[in-house]
Amino acid sequence: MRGDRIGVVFQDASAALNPALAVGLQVAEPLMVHRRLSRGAALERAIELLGEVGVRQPAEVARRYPHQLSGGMKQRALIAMALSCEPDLLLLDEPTTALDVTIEAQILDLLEALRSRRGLSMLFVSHNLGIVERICDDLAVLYAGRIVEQGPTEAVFSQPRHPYTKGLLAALPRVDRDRITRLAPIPGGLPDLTQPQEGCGFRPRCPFSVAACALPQALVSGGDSVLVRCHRSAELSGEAWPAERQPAASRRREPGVRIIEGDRLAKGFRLGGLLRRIRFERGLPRLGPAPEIRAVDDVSVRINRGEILGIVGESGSGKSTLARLMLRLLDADAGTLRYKSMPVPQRPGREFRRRAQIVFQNPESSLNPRKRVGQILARPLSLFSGANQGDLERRIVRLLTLVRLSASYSDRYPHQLSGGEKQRVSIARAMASEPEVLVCDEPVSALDVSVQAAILNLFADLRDRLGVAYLFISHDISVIAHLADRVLVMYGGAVVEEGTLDEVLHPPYHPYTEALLSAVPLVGARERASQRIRLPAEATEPSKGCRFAPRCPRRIGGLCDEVAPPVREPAPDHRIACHIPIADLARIEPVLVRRQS
Amino acid sequence: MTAYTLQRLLYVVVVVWIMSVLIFGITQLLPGNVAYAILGQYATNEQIAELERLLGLNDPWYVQYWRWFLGMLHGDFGQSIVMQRPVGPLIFEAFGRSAILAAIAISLVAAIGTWLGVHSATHRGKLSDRVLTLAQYFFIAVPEFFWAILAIILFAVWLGWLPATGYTPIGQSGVGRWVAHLILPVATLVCGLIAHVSRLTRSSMLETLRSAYILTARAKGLPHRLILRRHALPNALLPTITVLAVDVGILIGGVVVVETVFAYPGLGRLLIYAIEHRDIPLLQAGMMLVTTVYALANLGADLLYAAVNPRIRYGRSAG
Amino acid sequence: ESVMRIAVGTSLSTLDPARASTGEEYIYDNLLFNGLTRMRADLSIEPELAEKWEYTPDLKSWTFHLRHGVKFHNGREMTADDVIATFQRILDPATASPPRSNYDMIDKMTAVDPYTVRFDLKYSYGGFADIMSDRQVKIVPRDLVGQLPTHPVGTGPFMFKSYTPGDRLVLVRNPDYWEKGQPKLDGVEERIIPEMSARIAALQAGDIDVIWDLPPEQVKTLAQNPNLRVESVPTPSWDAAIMNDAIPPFNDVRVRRAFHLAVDKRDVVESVLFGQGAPTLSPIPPTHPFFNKDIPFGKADPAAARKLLAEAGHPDGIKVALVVPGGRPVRERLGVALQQLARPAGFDIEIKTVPFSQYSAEVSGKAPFYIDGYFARPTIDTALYAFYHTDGSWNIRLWHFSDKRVDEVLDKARLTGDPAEQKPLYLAFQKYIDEDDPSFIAYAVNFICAYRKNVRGVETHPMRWFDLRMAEMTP
Amino acid sequence: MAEVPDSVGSMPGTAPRLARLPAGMGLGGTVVAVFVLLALAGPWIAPFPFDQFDMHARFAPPGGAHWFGTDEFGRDVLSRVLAGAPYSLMMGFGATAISLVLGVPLGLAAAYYRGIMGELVMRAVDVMISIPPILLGLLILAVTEPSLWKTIVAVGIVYIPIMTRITRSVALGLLAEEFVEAARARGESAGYILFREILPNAWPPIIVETSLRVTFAILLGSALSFLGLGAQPPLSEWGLMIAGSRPFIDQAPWIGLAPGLALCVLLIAINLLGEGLREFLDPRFVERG
Ligand SMILES: Nc1ncnc2c1ncn2[C@@H]1O[C@H](COP(=O)(O)OP(=O)(O)OP(=O)(O)O)[C@@H](O)[C@H]1O
Ligand SMILES: Nc1ncnc2c1ncn2[C@@H]1O[C@H](COP(=O)(O)OP(=O)(O)OP(=O)(O)O)[C@@H](O)[C@H]1O
Ligand SMILES: [Mg+2]
Ligand SMILES: [Mg+2]
Repeated sequence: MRGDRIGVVFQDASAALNPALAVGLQVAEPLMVHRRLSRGAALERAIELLGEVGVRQPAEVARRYPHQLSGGMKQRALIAMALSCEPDLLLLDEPTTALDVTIEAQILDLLEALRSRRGLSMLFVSHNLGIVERICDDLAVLYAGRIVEQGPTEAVFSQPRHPYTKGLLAALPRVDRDRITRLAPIPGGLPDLTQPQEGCGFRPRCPFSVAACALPQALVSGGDSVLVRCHRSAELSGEAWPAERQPAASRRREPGVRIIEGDRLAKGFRLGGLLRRIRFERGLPRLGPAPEIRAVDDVSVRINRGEILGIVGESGSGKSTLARLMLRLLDADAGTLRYKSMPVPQRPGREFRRRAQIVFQNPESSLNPRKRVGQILARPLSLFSGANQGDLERRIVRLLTLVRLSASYSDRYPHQLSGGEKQRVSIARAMASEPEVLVCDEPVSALDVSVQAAILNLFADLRDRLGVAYLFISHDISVIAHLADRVLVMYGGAVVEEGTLDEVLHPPYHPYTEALLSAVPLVGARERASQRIRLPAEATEPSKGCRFAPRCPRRIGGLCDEVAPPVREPAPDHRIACHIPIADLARIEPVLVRRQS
Repeated sequence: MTAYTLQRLLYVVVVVWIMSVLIFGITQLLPGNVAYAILGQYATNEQIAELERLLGLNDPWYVQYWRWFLGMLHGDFGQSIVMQRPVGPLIFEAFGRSAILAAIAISLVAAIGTWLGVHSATHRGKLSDRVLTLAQYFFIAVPEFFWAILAIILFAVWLGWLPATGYTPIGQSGVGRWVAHLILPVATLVCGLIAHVSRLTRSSMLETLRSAYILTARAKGLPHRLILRRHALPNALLPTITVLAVDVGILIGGVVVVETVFAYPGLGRLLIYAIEHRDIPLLQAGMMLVTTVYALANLGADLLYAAVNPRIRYGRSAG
Repeated sequence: ESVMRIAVGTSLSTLDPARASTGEEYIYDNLLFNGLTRMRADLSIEPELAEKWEYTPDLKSWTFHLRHGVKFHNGREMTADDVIATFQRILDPATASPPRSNYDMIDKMTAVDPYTVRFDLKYSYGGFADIMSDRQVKIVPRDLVGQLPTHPVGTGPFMFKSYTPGDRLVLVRNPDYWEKGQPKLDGVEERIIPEMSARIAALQAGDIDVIWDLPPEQVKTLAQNPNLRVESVPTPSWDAAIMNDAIPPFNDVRVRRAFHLAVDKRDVVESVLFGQGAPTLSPIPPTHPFFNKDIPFGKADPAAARKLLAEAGHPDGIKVALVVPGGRPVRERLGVALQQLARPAGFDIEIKTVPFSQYSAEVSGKAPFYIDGYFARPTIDTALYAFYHTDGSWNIRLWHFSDKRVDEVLDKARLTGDPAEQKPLYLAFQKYIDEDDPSFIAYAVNFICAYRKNVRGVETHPMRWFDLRMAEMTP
Repeated sequence: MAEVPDSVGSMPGTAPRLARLPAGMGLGGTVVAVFVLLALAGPWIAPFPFDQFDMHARFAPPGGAHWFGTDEFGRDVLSRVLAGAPYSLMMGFGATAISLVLGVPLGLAAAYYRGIMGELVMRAVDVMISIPPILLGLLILAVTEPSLWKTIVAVGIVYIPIMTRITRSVALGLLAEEFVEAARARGESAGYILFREILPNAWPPIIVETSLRVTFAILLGSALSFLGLGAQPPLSEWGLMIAGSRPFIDQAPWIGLAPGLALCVLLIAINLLGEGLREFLDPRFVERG
């Protein structure tokens, strides 16, 4: 039955494909085993299948090896493999988590098409509520190994019945709603699954819990064909998840005080060493030019005190490189960096190192696993302010309090912390030197929604209370929309659009911004489907003109390929680099439909 | 692939060249005066000085290096100081015999070692795995000279099945005797190596079996044997290939003990002779040969690696 | 095909007899070449390439008459010119022939006719015909000297076929050998088997026929094997703990005497040689008629030794380093045994092993205290003069000993060829040596070979080579 | 070494690590510990001085006063094996320590300075690795007269390149981690980053390699002794004892068998310990179904 009637698509396509075998063979294998096709016939069918899942030049791709395919192609190949024996059921375990938003959107389209064309059933596992809302008919919410709520997606989303579901939705930053200042995180963490659980597993974290929650809970009907595992679901039906009690600090804004400024920064990466540059022409070795990637090309960044500058862009667009350039963690090829109007030298001094800090994406790798939290925090403290022992301990506690961790965490090792806690520690570490600029490189993308909410709140607090300025990188538009004052949209190492949050989220915008916004699966944006914009797979030939031209759905002709686009300013400090006149861009229908919450 | 091969080949050339500098340097460090070694303990100082001048030993080291290096390029490896015969034939004959031993041994190690490793991995925790593990530890732990002597006493003296020592060329007294002479040295050599390789294969196989693509292959409903053969093995063998390449180098020049006990006239013993007798030209040429073979074995491993693992052709840096 | 396979331990470094310096090379020399004279197993001299010889009464001019019709392996006849060329090579320092100094006395060589050579000596020398039998002075073809290292040609009973260093040296029967009907074997192989246990195994398994130089510890076990024959013969070869008499601590004769008192040489022979040898005073072996039987070997007397040491200024004993040749088990054992046996007398000996191959370059004549040994030499004079005469070539390297009385008797003894006259002189020599103890000559060691039973017609030769002209292998 | 967290229960995925200590590791560790103890206590518990001759009891078979028999000089084999233990242990651990002390910093530096300097180091390492260990050892020993400590140093030097290579590959991975970048954002020096941030994390694979190296070092050391370049008599280093016992393998096999067995047991124990350590320290070996 396995592989025959049921197809499986795993989370990480690059790990799920065998690196040593050609893709075509891997797709063909189930056919050879279950359908007893000959190798040739199976390969032919595999090519058809690859075509069917939207792979261009399937015959060519079938001969390639996994490492030669992009993430989206790999995921398609994996789906083709799962489909090969025409199964009745497709199991999908986070099939898009490892992918970029634009690629993710393509895969979701494909799955939808397959469903309607083949009448497939799918079991779709995901933690991305936007995707779930978009693609699923029915939904089951799991908590600590048990289904806590189950029913039609619409019904669950419009009226969550289980407290956990309520919490999840409340913690979600949403573009489609008016900006709320604070998100509502779910406190605490998963229970210890090694202990048998009697009653409701969510009890310790539930704001509505009562004594009876400790009794075993049954899955009961909650109306609208929704099943819910909560004895209080009925009485709580009107009850919303409580907002954080702590009031948002009043925001300190000092507009116009520029804290850090990068001017026309550029960075290219040479690929490979000397040996890799050797090419053979008619058997003779030649030293070719080093192939170079222009990771950041002529980008200017200005951040004011107390301002959050958001940077969005697809994977590989140069966001991280820009972040490192802003901190002089990489040497720029060109451009200048000024901190408080003073140029920052190649080897920055203590003051810059102290006042400009960074928080990374991955909480697992950003803390040294061999050091206790206390040690991790003590280092910047003693390095920059030479605090004595007693002083040090006090200040560590203060830092921990700042990120809402208790003093006892000081003795823990990173592996004893949850992802959110780790991320808080690395924020505390960055805060230890009292920075004025904090660069955050995807600081929340590895976290689940409730932890993410807590961290986002923390960032907002720090900004408001201490006037910290942020360079905030994320590929999640909702997060940016929640937090940022201004947004920079990057494509292919360059800025295609820049402006305030509202300006960027609404027309006129750059066609790439439009595509990005329309690709983001957003909770409560189901009806958007009709206008979804899909970008073709990455271009092979770089364009001499606009970088985005080869993939641009609104390309206006040869001009785009030949001439670098002009930078237009529809409003002061709102810049769009595009050949299309602003007036035309302004006429584009907005992709985000705001609902009143 | 051709470009990749040529690149790697170029790399080998560079490495071999660096080796030549290093080897020349190392051998220059050896104490003992070459002229003294030639003339013996009765030579007068004048004679030694005269010979040093004739041999060009007073030239700066880079001149000497260059002379030596050019000579090697022309196939002239110099004259053995002690044996007073050309180094070239000496080295290459010994190398030929070592190569036979190494080729047989490495084939056996590759075949048996990987087979046992895969077996252990797929039978993890079962009796056969435990027995194999114990045997592997044992064979890694017992020094080979111990085996060698034991094997001679058992098979040559008590049982009389095999010749105790020595070597016969294949043409001279037939294939049978040629094989008979090789059995004991090969057996002694491969015991430890097989144990090592099979442990390595076992652990990399276990790791591969845990990977996501094996899970995918299972989900596809492929039969167990096919999963092992087509999906797991090629990936699991990658670390093994690297280790086998190192073993080739060791087998060519580093099996001194086995060569000594079995009186097998291989390169290792010749090199020991050269070290002991301070026969610098012999030593230099021999070490060049050994390191070149090692570099080539590594090249072979790299190419095999690339053939098995298409990532390598693009993904890996020169280190 | 009767081919005798002789197992030896190390590769031959040179095929040039003039440069030979190891037992493995001597075996080969004696099979491929001839000397003017030949030494028999009883150490007496008989004619070889020289049919007969005569000397002037002053022992200064020696004339050798060569055998007619002796051909080199390439067919050319050996003549007086070859003999002269051979000795010119030996005397040329560039040849680096080890015994060159033994032939220093040659003043002039003349080819009287193609079959007669006359040697004129610088001083009288009675043992000149004897030293013509030595291992390096083999007659080589004057025109083919250049190919000696790779394809040697001689006049001997066997001819060179091939040599693979590390493996074997193959010799084949010389069909035109000048001693008619000899040799009987079709060939001889020297098999190089470095590992002694492998050599023994190979002999037991019948892969080889002879083990040359069997270690003494093996005699007992191998002698019990019905297929084998073990022969152990006394030889004039000796091992010693060599002391440098010129530098501390052994420049003090009391320290040297203390060491002799501390160690009972009979214990040394037993522990080191398993009885396969005999204590001796000097390089004159106990089996030799000149050996001085009147000088007793005393029991170890640690108390007396301590007292002497204290007198010499070492009341708390003395700490010395003893260098021992690595890879020579017997001599290594000698080092360990001396270390242990001399300890009660206050000698704290630290052993340092140096590979034997590095010995001549790094130890011999350099270390103040080390184990070494010397092969038998063709005459008592060559065995003693170089070692004990004040100007002796070995003396000035090894122990820097000088005693007028000794010089006198040694000089006197070489002026006569008559044993009757020599004997009292050498007996006196041993007496003087015993008083001065220039060095610790531990023992004269037996030479032991093991043969498979079917090997016939070989005498185990005290000079550690083989005379295989009459050897046969019965099936 | 891995600290065992004090309060681990609450965190999923950090189940007490001690609980899954591989069984072999305990056994291996115990045996190694026993050997170390015996090596330390040797002089007190040995029934005879290790170098004492007894010409009347040569080649005495095991039993009676001499549990493991006597050798060619009538020396007590048990006492000699005991006296030899420190040398074999020193050979294994001393040589490995040398290769650690020199190889690890070199590997760290080669990973950090990836330019021409790192490249040079790694090419030199390639060359060194391409010389068979025993040849390299002999070559190093040929420069001086042999003694035990020189052999230890030589074996240590032989294994430096391997340590360098392993450290470098581990460090290369770690240098890409974000906590390193965080350190650079603080303006930390190369020394601090390498020794305070990288090294503590690089230990597990290095420790695992170290345990393997100990085995190979002891074997190489005994092979060098076999070739006459190791410990000096009358020391009873096991390799030397085995080598010296060869002539008597017929008449008195126990002379070689006793140190041979001791060596074998020690090496198996070290291997068990090493492989156990690997499973214990290497997160990839955590069971996942
Ligand atoms: N050290 C490097 N060497 C070579 N190329 C690099 C290096 N760092 C980044 N690049 C390349 O530069 C480009 C921009 O990379 P960068 O990491 O800045 O992208 P990003 O926008 O942060 O992507 P992501 O969202 O995946 O983090 C990519 O094509 C990347 O492959
Ligand atoms: N093989 C295993 N051995 C031990 N524990 C496991 C194993 N697989 C999963 N778990 C544990 O079971 C729990 C549920 O795991 P599961 O992988 O189903 O989570 P998930 O909901 O898919 O999470 P994610 O969103 O991170 O993929 C986790 O606590 C996990 O640590
Ligand atoms: Mg999962
Ligand atoms: Mg990034």
